[in-house]
Amino acid sequence: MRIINVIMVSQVLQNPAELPISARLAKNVRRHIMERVIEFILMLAALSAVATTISIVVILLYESFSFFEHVSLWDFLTDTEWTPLFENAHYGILPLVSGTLTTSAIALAVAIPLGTIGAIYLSEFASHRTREIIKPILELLVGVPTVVFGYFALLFVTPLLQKIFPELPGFNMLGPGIVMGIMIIPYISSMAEDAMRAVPMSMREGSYAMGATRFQTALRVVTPAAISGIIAAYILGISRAVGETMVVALAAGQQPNLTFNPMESAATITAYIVQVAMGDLPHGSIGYQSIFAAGLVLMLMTLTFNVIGHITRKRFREVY
Amino acid sequence: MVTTTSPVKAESRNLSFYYSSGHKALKGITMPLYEKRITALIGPSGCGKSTFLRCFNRMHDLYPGNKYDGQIVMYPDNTNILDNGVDPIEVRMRISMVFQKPNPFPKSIYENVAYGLRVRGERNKRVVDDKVEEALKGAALWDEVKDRLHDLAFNLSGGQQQRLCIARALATDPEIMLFDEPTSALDPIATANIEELMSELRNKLTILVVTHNMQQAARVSDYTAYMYLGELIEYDDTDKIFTNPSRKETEDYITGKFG
Amino acid sequence: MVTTTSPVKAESRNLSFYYSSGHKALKGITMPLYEKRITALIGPSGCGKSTFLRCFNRMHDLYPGNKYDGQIVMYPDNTNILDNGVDPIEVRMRISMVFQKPNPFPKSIYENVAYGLRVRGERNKRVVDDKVEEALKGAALWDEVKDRLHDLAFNLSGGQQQRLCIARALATDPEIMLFDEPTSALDPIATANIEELMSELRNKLTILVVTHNMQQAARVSDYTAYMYLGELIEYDDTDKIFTNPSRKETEDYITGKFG
Amino acid sequence: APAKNDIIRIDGSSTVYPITEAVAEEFQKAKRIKVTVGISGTGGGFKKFCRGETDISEASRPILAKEMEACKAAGIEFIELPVAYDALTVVVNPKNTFVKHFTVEELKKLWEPEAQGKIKTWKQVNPSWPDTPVKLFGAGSDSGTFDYFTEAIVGKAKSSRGDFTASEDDNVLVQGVASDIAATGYFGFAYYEENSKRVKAVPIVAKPGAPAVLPSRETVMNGTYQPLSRPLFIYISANAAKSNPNVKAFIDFYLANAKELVEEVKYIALPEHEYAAVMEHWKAMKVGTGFGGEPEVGVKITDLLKRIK
Amino acid sequence: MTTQASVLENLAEVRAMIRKHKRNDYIFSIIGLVALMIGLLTLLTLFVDLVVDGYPRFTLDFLTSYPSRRAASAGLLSAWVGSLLVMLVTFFSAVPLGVAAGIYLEEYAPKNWFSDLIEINVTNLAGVPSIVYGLLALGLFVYGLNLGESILTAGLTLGLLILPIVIVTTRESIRGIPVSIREAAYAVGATKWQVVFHHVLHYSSGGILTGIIIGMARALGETAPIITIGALTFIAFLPPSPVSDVAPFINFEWLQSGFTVLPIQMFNWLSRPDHAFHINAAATGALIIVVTLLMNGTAIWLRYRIRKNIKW
Ligand SMILES: Nc1ncnc2c1ncn2[C@@H]1O[C@H](COP(=O)(O)OP(=O)(O)OP(=O)(O)O)[C@@H](O)[C@H]1O
Ligand SMILES: Nc1ncnc2c1ncn2[C@@H]1O[C@H](COP(=O)(O)OP(=O)(O)OP(=O)(O)O)[C@@H](O)[C@H]1O
Ligand SMILES: [Mg+2]
Ligand SMILES: [Mg+2]
Ligand SMILES: O=P([O-])([O-])[O-]
Repeated sequence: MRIINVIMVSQVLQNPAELPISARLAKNVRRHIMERVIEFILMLAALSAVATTISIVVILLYESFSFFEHVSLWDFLTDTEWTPLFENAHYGILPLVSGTLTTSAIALAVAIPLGTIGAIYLSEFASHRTREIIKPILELLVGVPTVVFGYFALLFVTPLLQKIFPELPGFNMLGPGIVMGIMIIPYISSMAEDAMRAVPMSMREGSYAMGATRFQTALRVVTPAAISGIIAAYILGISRAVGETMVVALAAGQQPNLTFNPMESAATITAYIVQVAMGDLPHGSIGYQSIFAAGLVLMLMTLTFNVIGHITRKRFREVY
Repeated sequence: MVTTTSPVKAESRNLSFYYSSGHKALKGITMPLYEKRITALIGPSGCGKSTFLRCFNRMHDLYPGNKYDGQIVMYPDNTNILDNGVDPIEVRMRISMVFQKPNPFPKSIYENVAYGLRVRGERNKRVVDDKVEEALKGAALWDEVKDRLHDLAFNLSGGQQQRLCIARALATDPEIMLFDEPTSALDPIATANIEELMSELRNKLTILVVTHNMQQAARVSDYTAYMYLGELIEYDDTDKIFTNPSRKETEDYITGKFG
Repeated sequence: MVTTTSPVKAESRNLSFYYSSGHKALKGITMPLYEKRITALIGPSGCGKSTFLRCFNRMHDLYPGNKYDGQIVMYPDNTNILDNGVDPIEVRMRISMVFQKPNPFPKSIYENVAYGLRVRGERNKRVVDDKVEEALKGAALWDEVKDRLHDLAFNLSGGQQQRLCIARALATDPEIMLFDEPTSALDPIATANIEELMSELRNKLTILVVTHNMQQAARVSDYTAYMYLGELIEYDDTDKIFTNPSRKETEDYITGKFG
Repeated sequence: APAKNDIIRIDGSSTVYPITEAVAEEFQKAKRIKVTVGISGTGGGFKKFCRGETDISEASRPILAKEMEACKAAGIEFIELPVAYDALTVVVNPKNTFVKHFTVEELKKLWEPEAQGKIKTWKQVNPSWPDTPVKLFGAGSDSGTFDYFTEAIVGKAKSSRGDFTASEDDNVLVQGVASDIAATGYFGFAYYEENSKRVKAVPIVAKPGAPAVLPSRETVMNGTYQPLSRPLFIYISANAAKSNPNVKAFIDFYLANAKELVEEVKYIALPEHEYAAVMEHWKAMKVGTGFGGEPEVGVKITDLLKRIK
Repeated sequence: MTTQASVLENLAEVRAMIRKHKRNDYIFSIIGLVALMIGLLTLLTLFVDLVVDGYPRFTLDFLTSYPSRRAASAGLLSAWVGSLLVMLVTFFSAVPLGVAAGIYLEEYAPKNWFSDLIEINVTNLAGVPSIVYGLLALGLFVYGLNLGESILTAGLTLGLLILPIVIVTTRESIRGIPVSIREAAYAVGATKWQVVFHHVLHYSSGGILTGIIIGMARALGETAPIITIGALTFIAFLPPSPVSDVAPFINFEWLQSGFTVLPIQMFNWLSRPDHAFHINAAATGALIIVVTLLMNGTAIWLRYRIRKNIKW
């Protein structure tokens, strides 16, 4: 029965006009199957995203699991030294976390004010033309490879800073922090600007009608109204800073150092991973596993920030 | 306008329709479409005219969760086109549709008209050329575009675009053609053109048209159905509906007391 | 309703207005606003009522490319507020506005009302407290909100929000207050409240109100202007306009033959 | 990945890298045989070598017992060839005026594992030095330099404090010391020579009472720069050497041009007669190491070669 | 009763205040412009710095010679060929996958937990730091699948890295196509796949292309994940050619070849003690910037044009 159907169908495809009309209406099995197959293939492609996430999680967890067979979680979280590759091995992630947080904090100290001011300028002050010119240029900045920024931090910014602070060592967190900050200004300003532009015009008109200036309107009405969107921009900015690798690996020094002093050198989680990866750690050694444990911590940190950021942004979108 | 009686081309039988939201937008509608006649659907906004029209080419199948109940039977082959065994794609090849806003593809004029043939796998350039010309002539557009068949369709005026959409629908020799407020986005002159075109098409095929404009219904249609809240209140010869409706509701609507 | 004559508070003189698109939305309007009187603007949608109203606080300056032609003179100081030398901010401090849809700021009730004072640099908490209370009383909202001044303004009902916007506009002692269809987004009870409030405000300041609702114009205003296609067709005492308009167009509009 | 015959795969010491790179470059010009050279550090290189992933491993210290076991387990025999000398150079920032020389004792105090987290100022190392912080830059734990330095100074390979800036990339170390007044560090002589304006080499006192000696061509050759003089090696998979004519051709080329190229890249070449001995050793394809599986300090190459039978 | 005098007095006060407030406006707009310019100036400084340093190496030789121990004769040949080949793999892995996934999510996926799951996944992947992709590559491709430190591994890694970018831009440009166009196509009897292939994909191709270009530019500049899988070698030859003169004319041996790429070569030269190599590094940096900026610029320009041309 089914076979007959298929044959009939292929005839349909060849010569629709010659068939009785009611036969034409019958389900075209071959076409139907083709459509299903295509849908299935497309679904597999979409699943590749899930597969990637799963692979990342599985690999990080798997190697970290072996790592934590040697190292107690308590030591990992409380020890203040990170020297996994040396005689006197310590496995305290805190120095890497402190390096990560400090460089990120410096980056944000640069990017948040400048990014916010830039966003306010773009959304409330700039003319349409200016905006059309500046925004694409900012987008270009996002495209510059980070390794280039890394050398810029090391060979340009730090020497410049040393003119101001002669005590500053060649590897420090300040220089790369600042460069990273400049790198993420465009992210923050463009996302914060989107949030501000989503504030309805009626809100602005209400303020202007009261005799407010642009600055007053921007600061007292638009910014508060867009605040959750702006905060989401900050949070996603943090996540970027935390995950940035080459700039800190090149310019912050590579010594895990439990300090929050920006004038000192330190290693971040990301810097540790590349530094170790540059040598060759045998598969299965504790050093090899340690980069996955560090990667897991990094992943958890950025994931937290990303999730919070997306939730804030979503909530903010629902308001208007 | 109805001169002689004509066979029934299609018929909805106790047709109900539920949107995926659960909203019952059609409530047991039974209504014929006579062959080579124009049937108009009128009624206040939201009464279900478009919903009804779109059942005829199973457009609702595109959105998951929608549900038909009842039948639409096509003649002469007596097929219930809402049947699960019937392929909606085949239905759409027999029953074509023109939309409220002209929606040409961002392709050339030629490719727009040829699209239905391409979908059917027609490769023969001669056949396609002929069909395109025939359809454009049928849509009274040939003279205006014959020298620029490979221009982008977007460059046409609104009225021309709508006629192009009619040509696109015509090119596959449909048995029935559905129009959903085909002139509501057009200016009066373009509207008159389309109305004239519809009258001409009546010689070739069966037409079901939704319109907001009662004058239009009166002008072009042979039969008129008045719907309200998903129900068919009255169906009759157009002349009768507009001069002497049997139902009070219809009269109220026709005379503008309501709607 | 007009009891005694009163001095002119402001006057548009041969005022035309062009949107940046080039569209001429106002065509040479000359019209007075009498002090402590309510003037209503009526006319079909798109006739330029809002455009005219928004000239009075130079709202159009916010969008580049708009152009005024003619004058709006304020008394007693005889300033042409459309003059290039006059800062629009200064104009807005003297003439406040209430919008069609309530648009409170995402701040507390208190801060919404205090906004105008803050913008003026007022820091003294006592002064601000007093003004806020006075304005909320003036807007007949005090009793409803006095226990929750620091709640977010969004938590108020639509009608309360609109009265809050009125309080916000009142707090800075404006000389003229503009209302652009202030009740069109509100239910009948809230509308009645606002209308009553406007009648009370008449004792303190000059009001110009745009309304779609002719009954409202008849109820609240002393003078009514009928506009059509950017022109002022007729301006007169409200009673006269609604009982015995001198122009045929006005009568057609008032009686609903048109619009 | 399966090693392919048409490509000669080399990996290992960053110290030896410049020499091998120079040889590989010239060799490819002469012979059109493909060569890749990686930098994984001596230890990293041996790990790959003993997994059979490379044909030749560069090393700035002799192969360790552990690595020999790994090679043995994988059935890999090797030929050990010294190719140059190096002087591990201890440097400080040029602005540092108080360090005139380091004794081995002082270096040990500064670098031994016990110093970790404790020795933080110069004064703690030598009471006559100021009470200012000291910053350390040294080779990464995968590098032969690290192994050799710890062996020579602390007395046990790989035994070091861990709280210093450790990098396989010597330029990081140069950069670190050059830009930090508080810094001291160590790396190969060539890196010092290239950067002698940015960092200052410190003379080393080998034994109490011995003179302070600066690293240089002469002091290495005459054996006075102790204990930080060391030979540099390449290790060739015996299997590859026998079965792969390309590898054989490459090593022939290497040894024939070693002297010239070593000097060009600012390393210290072996004396003629030592190269001759090495060549002979290679011709004989003698497998095994002249060391007991641990870095040995201050051996003469000719003695070394004789140890392998 | 407002008298003229009181009004005027009041006005004078108000005017003074307004002047003060407007000064703030003015000051802020300058600060705002400066804040935005800082990024731009940085980029400019950086670029000028690289150009000035790298200037002596802006020669054709630089592009046609292999790396060398002599800085002055060292070149980028193996690096740019490596980059090109890696990008080829990246392109062929990320683009079909990403576009297909985007189409599935926009056109096919039912609105349920399953599509939500994929959706959340894609947004999160976009935020995963690139170094984590490096770890994924190390664990999965290098050791898990035993692909080694090859062009294939690097290309696949970068492919996964830019997958979210491709998916997101594909979805965005598909979303811009109005329902009416789809309905028009269905109404003449097109199947779902025909609608997707003839219309959706066709009309969104410009937007998708911008996403692809931006993604590829990102991949070109990525360094960290490639270091993680262990590039950084002296390579003075080219991988086997993908096309050959004997049948079957295409071979895939190059996929397994070792490689170096532009950012890695730059990194390598900068870790040389000899300053002459830093000049090479600067020249490489300038080249990378020019190429990535050109790519990004093209994408932005393309998007601008699409926005301008297509008005549904
Ligand atoms: N996708 C949908 N989901 C749920 N309900 C819908 C949907 N589309 C339409 N409806 C509802 O179904 C009813 C009929 O809608 P329909 O569009 O058929 O009305 P109509 O008569 O064509 O109106 P109009 O003249 O405004 O086009 C309305 O109440 C409408 O709100
Ligand atoms: N921003 C603008 N740019 C160009 N034209 C505009 C703009 N805003 C309004 N117009 C046009 O100006 C004319 C007057 O508009 P206006 O909003 O003043 O009308 P209105 O009488 O207030 O109408 P309604 O009662 O609908 O609010 C209309 O034709 C309108 O289309
Ligand atoms: Mg409809
Ligand atoms: Mg209006
Ligand atoms: O890189 P090394 O020579 O120190 O092993």
